Parts: sequence; structure tokens; C-alpha cells
Amino acid sequence: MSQRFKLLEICRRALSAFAVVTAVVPIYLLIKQAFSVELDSFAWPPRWIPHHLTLEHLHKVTSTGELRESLIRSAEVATVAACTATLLGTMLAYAMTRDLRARRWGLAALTASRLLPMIAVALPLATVLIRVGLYDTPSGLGLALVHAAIALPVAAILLLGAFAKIPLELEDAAFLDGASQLTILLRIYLPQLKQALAAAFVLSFLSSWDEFGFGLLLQPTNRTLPPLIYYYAVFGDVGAASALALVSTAPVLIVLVALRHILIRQPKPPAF
Amino acid sequence: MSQRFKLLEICRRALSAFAVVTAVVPIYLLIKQAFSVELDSFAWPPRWIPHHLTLEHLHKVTSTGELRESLIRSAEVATVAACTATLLGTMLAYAMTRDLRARRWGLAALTASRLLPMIAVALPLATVLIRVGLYDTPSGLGLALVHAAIALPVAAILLLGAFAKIPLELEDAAFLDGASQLTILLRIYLPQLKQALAAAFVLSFLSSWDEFGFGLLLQPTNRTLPPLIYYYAVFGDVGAASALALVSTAPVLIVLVALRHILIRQPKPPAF
Amino acid sequence: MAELVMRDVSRIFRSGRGVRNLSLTVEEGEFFVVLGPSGVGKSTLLRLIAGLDTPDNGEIEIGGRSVTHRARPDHTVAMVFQNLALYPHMSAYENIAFPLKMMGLGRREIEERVRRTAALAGLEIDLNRRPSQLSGGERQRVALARALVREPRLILMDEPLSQVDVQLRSVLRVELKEFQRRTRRTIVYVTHDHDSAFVLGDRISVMHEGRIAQIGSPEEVYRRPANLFVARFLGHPPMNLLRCQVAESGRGLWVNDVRLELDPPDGESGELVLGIRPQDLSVQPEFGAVKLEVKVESLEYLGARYLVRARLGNQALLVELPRSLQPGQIAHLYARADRFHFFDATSGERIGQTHDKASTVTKG
Amino acid sequence: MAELVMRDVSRIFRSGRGVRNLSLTVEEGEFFVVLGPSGVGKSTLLRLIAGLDTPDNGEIEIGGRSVTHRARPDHTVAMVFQNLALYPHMSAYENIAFPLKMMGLGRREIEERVRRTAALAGLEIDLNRRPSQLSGGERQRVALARALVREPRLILMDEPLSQVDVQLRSVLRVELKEFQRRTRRTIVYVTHDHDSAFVLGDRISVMHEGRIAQIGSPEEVYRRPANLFVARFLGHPPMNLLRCQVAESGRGLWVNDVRLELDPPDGESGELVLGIRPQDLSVQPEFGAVKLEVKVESLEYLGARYLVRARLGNQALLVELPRSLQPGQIAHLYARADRFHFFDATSGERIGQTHDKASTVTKG
Repeated sequence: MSQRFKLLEICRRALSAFAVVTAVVPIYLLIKQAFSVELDSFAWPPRWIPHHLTLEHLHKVTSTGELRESLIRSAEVATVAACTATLLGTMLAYAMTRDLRARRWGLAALTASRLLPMIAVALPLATVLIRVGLYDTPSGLGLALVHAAIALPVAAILLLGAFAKIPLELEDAAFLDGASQLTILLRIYLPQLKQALAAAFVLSFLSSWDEFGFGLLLQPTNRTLPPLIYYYAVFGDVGAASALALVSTAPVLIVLVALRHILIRQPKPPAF
Repeated sequence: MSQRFKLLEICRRALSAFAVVTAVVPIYLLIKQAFSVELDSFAWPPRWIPHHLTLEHLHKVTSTGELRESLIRSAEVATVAACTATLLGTMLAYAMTRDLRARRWGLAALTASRLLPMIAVALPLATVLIRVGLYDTPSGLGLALVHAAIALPVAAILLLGAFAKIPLELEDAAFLDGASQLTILLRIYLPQLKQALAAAFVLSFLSSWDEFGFGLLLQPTNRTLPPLIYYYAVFGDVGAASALALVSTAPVLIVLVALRHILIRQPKPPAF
Repeated sequence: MAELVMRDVSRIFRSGRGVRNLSLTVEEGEFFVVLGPSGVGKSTLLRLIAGLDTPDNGEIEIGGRSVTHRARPDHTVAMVFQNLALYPHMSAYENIAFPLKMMGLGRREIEERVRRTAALAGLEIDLNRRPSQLSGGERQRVALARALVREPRLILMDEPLSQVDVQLRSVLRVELKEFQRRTRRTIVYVTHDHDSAFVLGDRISVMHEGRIAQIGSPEEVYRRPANLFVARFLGHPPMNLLRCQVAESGRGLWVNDVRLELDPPDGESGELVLGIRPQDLSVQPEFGAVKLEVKVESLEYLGARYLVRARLGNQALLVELPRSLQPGQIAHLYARADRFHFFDATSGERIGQTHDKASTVTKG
Repeated sequence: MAELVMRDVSRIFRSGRGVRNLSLTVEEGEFFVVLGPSGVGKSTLLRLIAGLDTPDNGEIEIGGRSVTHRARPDHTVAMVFQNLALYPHMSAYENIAFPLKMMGLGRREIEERVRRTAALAGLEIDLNRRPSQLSGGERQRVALARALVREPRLILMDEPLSQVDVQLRSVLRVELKEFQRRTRRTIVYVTHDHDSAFVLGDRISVMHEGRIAQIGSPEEVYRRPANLFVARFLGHPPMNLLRCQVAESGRGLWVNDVRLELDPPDGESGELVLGIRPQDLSVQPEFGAVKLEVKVESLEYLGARYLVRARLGNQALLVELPRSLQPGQIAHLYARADRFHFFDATSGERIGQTHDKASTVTKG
């Protein structure tokens, strides 16, 4: 048997190596940089274990008002974006579930919209936002709507998968039982979509929370968190940037820990 | 019937509206800005049809050497990234197909790696690349590897779906027919994966081609196309940036036109 | 009184499938089975009656009132779906209560009607359990109770027994038939399963390509199939169908170059199709007066019986016998003359009195 | 000579399923069928023989050589999979040629052997077509040809007929049996379908929970089931099994408070399980000497026959009769004494000479 599946073994090792290189090493380095003095970070040969630990960076970052402000703004933007994407995603997924033609064109539109270069869309979007007065506002509402549009395809496709698991006969049965379409959506579909809705919300929230490029372009002064980190890094304070980046991973880590069971228990591969 | 599906109709319209707002309007505005004089772009109330057309921006952009250089670099980076992601993705997907445990952990790792905030990973990655001498190189190899890592989850999940459609008995049959595991991969699996491999390559290529944040951070002087557009825009030359952005959409448009049949003919919703 | 009347109803989809110029009448208290292979339009028929779809043409009446163009279904029709379509997030109780809640009834009345209907459907379980916690048979009964609870005039069933295993299916079948005998509900039941149709139906409507091929009692459609489709479709193994020529004298038949001493229906000549079921042939001369000389080709042991593949003339003939024969052997088979069926070779229609219900033969 | 020998082979999965202490011998040129419900370890057995899996314990020999711990399968075994496992991107020709290419044969030799094998498997099609362009029967034959082309000692088949429709299945079954009769290949065929097992098998091995419940010819396992599992599993409708008490005198039986004038096997006393097939009961007194007085409860019309549900004592009894009875009626049924089966009430094992092949009764 072991003879037979040698190639499989190689692939499995590649998988482990990938997990270590893309997730474990960067996270370790991030934590190390956030808590060690500057010299350590660029020492050659690289030191895996820092010699001098410090809380200086973290202290510096938390003591400025800029951080609090952009933390709150990022949270607001992500919440608005996630709510909008989940709501619209549910509507789109429902339309695509019942209507084969809507599904075809919907999936095509969603895929196509994901393929558009972000930078090419960002410029005209900035123009539009300036015109409607949503460019670089303190609340970040314009950015939130853009983030919602970015998150919508994933939310819609995720919800489409959940809708697809609900047999169409359930809707027919409820219709014959005398339910209106709104009742069907609220009392038949939604209770069965709880998990997918939560997943769509969480993914949309995180994608907005982590988004960098549009934030940089559309909120140049009223910054969200990722551009703020970028500015710290560009102005040479890598320690402070790292400390800030570490803070920004908090919601991701919370979600990963909270969802670890769902993430690991996923027997079927997606059919995409 | 029309009575019954009123809500469905509303959802269907939301779908159309979404397609128009996120894809059609930005593309139109981009084209308009690239070919019209500055004043037009910021006119209030907005003019949908420009009064004065010009080729000035496009001419300006094509006459500088910087454009050619970064076009070639972007193409190189995207090619290397796409090849790497497709190759690694095939290996991972194969391991996940034959091994339930690998699939579970693999999907979890791939999902988790997609949830990590890009900016948090970018800082330690920059440190690593500086150390191994791949930071801001003219060839952009470091950035290409990072892009490969970003594209890998999508490529792997896409290929996993294609592998899943091939019954396991095919491998058993080929094994009993006397084929080695490498023969099985090359002569049984690959011919049936052609479409998925092409799709994985194209998506990886485009995701690298369009990527902005890592390019900005990891190639500050040897720029790829999206950061170059950003610099043009930030330094106030929106017309030139738009013209450049228009150029950058070329491969996306080619792909969309080439794949239009595959995009639209997709009867089953994903099971994700 | 006629509970359901369909007049010349058509509903044709782009694929060309659907229901074509279909007319039928279901009497009050009747168990009416629609039988046909899959894709023949059975489910379309049911959806039209339920009001889930609207006919292109024709009229549908339930209890004397036209329902062809109703905006939404009223309380006269209920349906049990193939996959039962129980609401998975609701308990059995909530499932049964859902139609009543939609009617806006009060809590006490709902409770009372749910309890009563559950008992009627034979549900003796804790109604707080979810569908996923119930057995196949229990789920079936919950679906039935949900259909019953609004006391509809007409209950539609779309192969609800197709997803339980064979053993349970035969138990539930008997239970359903008993339930209908007791309560005299009007039921329209759609299936592709001959056994279910025969066991359940007071009358069976056999469907073929969107049309009705024959309507009649189980005995009628089995013993006097109206055309070649019904003859082939009902019975397992299927009826033997042999091309034959009426002898010039008008007495006796030729199957290729073999002569059968069997008289065709009066006035027929030329080519006919002769049908005989594998079970209606025997090796015992006392079984019937018509003698067939066949060549045994092979035989299959089926446990209780042998399935013999033989040749008459150069046409294949299947025979079910309780004893074994030798392959290669020439055997004599006997059958009663009234067990032969004649069909027109071009139209495929039965020749002889198809609709004479009085003449239903009792087997013996 | 024994082509395949398995000695005390076990392969148990974490789920508890698999194969347990299984021993069997398949003779050269034999059509050996492994029959059992799904999940009983049939496919595991086949994968062990094929070398796709390795036993935890025990020995497997093919053609006299041990293959228990082979690193990879040699050319002695070929397999036809349930889904056929044809390579979809290759033509029929390339599919059949693939095993030969893997052997490194020259182009001309491959071509010659592919043509020869295709003819042997009854393939009369354009071999350049892909599997998706072939009919179900043609695909079946391509899979058979691919298994044959290396001239294996042993062909394993994992329910390859389960995915074609009933009509085609019975045709392909006859064809496969004919092929095996002609070529005398050794075939091990796994199925859950009684009909296939009875039609195809020279011997049938009935499996139950990873073990062999009985091995014998189709007639043997049907007429002399070795235990209650085999008795219940074979035959449709299933055998009636009645709990009964041996009368104190040792002659006659009590089914609850009804006395049967049927003598139990010598020396038995106390509680037994009595078995009788629904087809072995008749209303005609000349059918057999044992008389049963039953109460008719309900009946189902099955076309050729009626299935009567009756009660003997307070136990249910199914009877298949060619004529109808009245529900509620008291009926007298007759059966031959040698058609009754006796089983031990606790162990479930048959009482009486199970393995006496000489006594195989011929039905009449």
C-alpha cells in the first residue's frame, strides 16, 4: 500500500509545508517583531528567538488617538459592509435558487465582477463617491458600500449553496399550506439558513476589516486600520506597525477559534 | 403565478441593479475618464456623455519607459505566480481527494490562510524577503511567490472540485491495469483536468495581475502595474491613471470574452 | 359526485414534455392512481391540480367549482410530496400545525385539531421530535397528517412511498389503503410502481407521453390492456407480443410458419399482434385448449419459479413455470383461449371489447 | 483445481464493518456469486482478492500462489467495477488497450489482441467512440473486454449490472452467463440482487455481517436455507417464519393454540421456528398433506397473483395465490410436508440435513 501511494505522500507533505510557510511563519514573525527591539528584526543570520523583548511598540501604538479613531472606523465600516452584503446576498441567492436563468447570469456577473481589476474600478469609484459626497468621510460610509460590493459575490455564492440544500418542494408545500412568499422566506428559509448567514456575515466583515487598497484610495485622511499600518511601516516604524498589525488580527483570531469546528468538519469538497 | 413570485421578482431586479452598479458604471466611467479632458470628469451635475474627447492621456502614458517596464514585470510576476499556484494546487487537491483527513485539514488551512489580514502578513513577509534577497528585485520574483501563495487556495479548491468529479474507481482500475502512480496522474487524471487547470491558471494570473497591496509594499521602486496607477492617481494625473488602468484591464477583458461560454453555462450551484 | 374533473387540460413545456389534452373524472371517496414511467407528465398533472402550475388550455374543477385560474390554492387541496417536504427546523407538531397557523386559527383549536389528525394518521409518537429524529414510516405519517389537518376535499400524493425501503413500503402501502378505506377520502396518487398502483388503486390511469393510455380498475388494465403500451408496461416479466397473420380462412393464426389453432376476433384479417403473459402458459394440457409448440432456449432459476426463454416460430417467448425444462428441448405449452390478447399491428389498439366492464373474468 | 483459496481472512475497518474470518474456495471455470445486502463486506472481499487492499489476517491464494502480501497486483486478476470505471477521455479501443500498453507490448500485438478480445466480449461497434457515446450495454462490454484483454486467471465483478435499467439488465445477464459458459472463465461476482445471483451463479455465497452465512448452488440456498438470515433474505415475498412449540408427544406442532399435523425433525422438543414460503401454500387439497386453517385479513392484487395476508394462531402469514379470497374469511391452505423448514429458535440454525446435496428435491 505504502508503495502505491508514494506520490500521495509527497503531496500531503507539500500541504503541510504550505500551511507552515504561509500561516505559521508570518504569524510568528509578526508577534516577534511586535515585541522585540528594532535590531533583532533585521539581524543576519535571522534570529528565530529574539534576545531583547519590549512592550515599547505596543505602548506607543495604544497611546495615540489615531489608533482608537481608526479602530472604531474600521469596525463601523466592516459592520455596515457585512450587513449590506449579507442582506443583498440573501436576495440574490434566493432569486438564483428559483430561477435557472437568473442563476446562470447571476453567477456569470458575480464571477466577472470579481475578475475586474480593483485598481481600475477604484478610480472611477472615487469619482462617483466624490460626486455624491461620500469620499473620505469620517464615517467611511462610501468605503463601506464599496466593501459590501466586494464581499457580495462570496456571500451570495455561500448562501446559494445553503439555499440549494433546501428542497424546492418545501416552498411548494408552504405555498399550498397557505403561506405568503414573505412568510416562506422568514419562517421556512431563514431558520434553515442561520449558519450560512452567520458565515456570510463573518466573511464579509473580515474581508472589509482586512481590505487595504480601496481604504488607501477612498479614505486618504480618515483612515481605516490597514492603511494606517501601511503608513507606520512606510515611515520606518516597523515595530509600531507590527504591534498595530497584531491588534488588527484580533477579530480574525476570534473568528478562527470560534469557527474551528465548522472549518475542520467539512466533508464534501465544493463543486465549483 | 406572477402573484406567487412577487418577492422573487424584487430579488431578480436587485441582481440586475447590482450588475449595473458594480460592473457597468465603473467601466463606463473609466473609459470616459481615460478619453476626456480633466474638467469633464469632475463636472457637477455629472455628465454621462463627455463633451470633449482627447487621446492626450493615452499618448502620455505610452510614451514613458516606466509603463513598458512595469507592464513586462507585471506579466512576468503573474505568469510565475500562476504556474506555481497551479502546480502546487494540483498536488494539494490530489492529496485532499484521496485522503479524507488531508481534505479536512487542507480545507481548514486554506480557508484560514485566506482569512489572515493581508497587511498583517505583509510586514513579516517583507522582512523575510529582505533577508533572502528577494525584496524589491527588478524581476519581482519575491512578489510572484507571495502572489502564488495568495492564489493557491482558490486554485486548489477549484481543482479539488474537478478531482472530485473523477470517480476513485478510475484510479483503482488503472492501478489494476498496471499503471504507476505517476502514470495515473499524467494519463488518467490530467487529461480530465484540462479545463480546471486552465481555469486555475487564468484565475491565478488575474489575481496576481490585479493585486495592489503586496505590490505596493514589496516592490516600492521596481513597480508592478497597479501601484504605478496608484502613484499616477495620487500625484494628481487622474486622466493618465485612468488610461493606464484601462490598459491594465486588457487581459481581464480578453479572459472574460474567451471564457464567456464557461462563465454562463454553469447549471449547478456550488455546494460550499 | 365527481370530486375532480379535468377537461381537455394541456400544459406543455419547452422540452416537449408535459400533459396533453387530458380529461379525467375522479369520484368522491375514490383512490385514484396515476401510473406511468418517469417523465411522462404525472407530476405535472399533480401540480396542475394542486394549483402549483396553471394549464395552457382546458378546465379543472374541484368539488364542482372551477379552479383553473385561481390566484392561490384554497383549502380544498392538500399534497404529500415525494420527498415529503417536511419542514426540518420544526417539530412534528409544528409541521402539522403550520397550515392551521396560516389559516389564523387560535392556539387551542390548533392543538385540538393537530392531536385529532395525528391520531387519525396513526401517529403515536412524541410530537415534539424533529423530522430528522423520526423513522421513515413516522415521517410518512407526519406528512399525511399535515395534508389531512385542513380537511381538504382532495389529497394529492406524489410517490410518497418511493423513498422508503421495499419492506417498509409494503407495510405503509397496506396502512395507507386501510386509512383510505376507513375515512373514504378522495386521493389522487401518482406512481411509477406497478405494485403500489395495483394494491392501492380503486381505479388506475395509465399515462403515456402526456396522455392517458387507459383508465380502469387494476383487474381491467391488467387483464384487458387497451393498447400495446399498457400491455408492455404492466406485468413482470412483460407480456409476450408476437406478430402473426390471420389464416386465409379467417380461422387460426400463423406465427411465422407455425400455425396456432386460435381464432382471431371476428372479421379480422391480415397482420395482428398477439399477446400472452408468461404466467398464462403452462406445460399441463388441462391448463387450456390452445397448444403451442416451442423450442426451449435457456432458463433462469428464480427461486419459486423458472423463467424459460423459448422460441415460437422465430419469435422470442418468455414463460414462467414452476418446473425446469431442458435447453434445446421441444416443449408443448398450453393456454386458455381467453388469455390471449389481440392488438392492431399499426395503431397498437386492442381488438375486442376493451371497455366491457361486465365481462371482467375471474381468475381460476 | 482451486483457482482462488481464502483462508481465515479478516479485514475490519474502524466502523466495525469489513470481512471476518472468511474462508472460501472457488474452482477453476466456476461462476461464483457473493450475495448479500449492502454494507455486508462484499466489496471489501473483492478488493482484498484484487490486491487493492491487504488483509489484517489470513491467506489468499490465486492459482496456487500466495498473493496475500503482493506489492502490486500481477496479471492474474482483473476487475469490472460497479460504475465500470471506463476512462472517459479515451476511446473504447484505448480503454481496452490500456492494460496492454502498461505491459509494454508492441503496437501490432496490442491491436491484434484488442480486436480479438472485443469480438469475444460481443463488441460490434466502432471502437473509436468514447464511453459517453456508447449505450449502457456497449459500455458494459467495453469494461468486460478491458478486464479480459490481459487474459487473467480470475475476473472480479462488483455489481456491474446495477446501473442499467431492469430490461437491459436481464438481457446482459443472460449474455454474461452465456459468455462464461462458452469461455469457462473463473468469475467472482458480487451483488445484492437475488435475481442476478440465481441466474448467474454456479454457486452462491450468502454473506451476513462480514461472514459467510451459506455457500451452495442456487437451488440449495433457496430450498434448504442454512439459517434464519438466509431464509429471510432470499425470496420475495420473504419466507413466513412462525414460532411454534413441539407437542408433548413429539408429534405435531402448536402455533400458539393452533395445532398443525406436521412432525418436527426427530428428537426436537420445545420451541422451534417453522418456515414456509408464500408460494408453497395453496388452496387446493391435492397440493399437499399438511392443512393450515387461517383467517384472511387483507389481500393485494399483483396482476398475475394475489398476495394474501392471513393469520395462523396470532402470527402473520403471507400467501401467494392465483385466485382471490374474501377478507375475514376462514380459509384452508395446503402444503407439502417437505416444504416446511425448521430452525432452532435461539441459534437460528437450520434443523435437519442442510448439507445433504443428494436430497435436493425437484419441484412438481
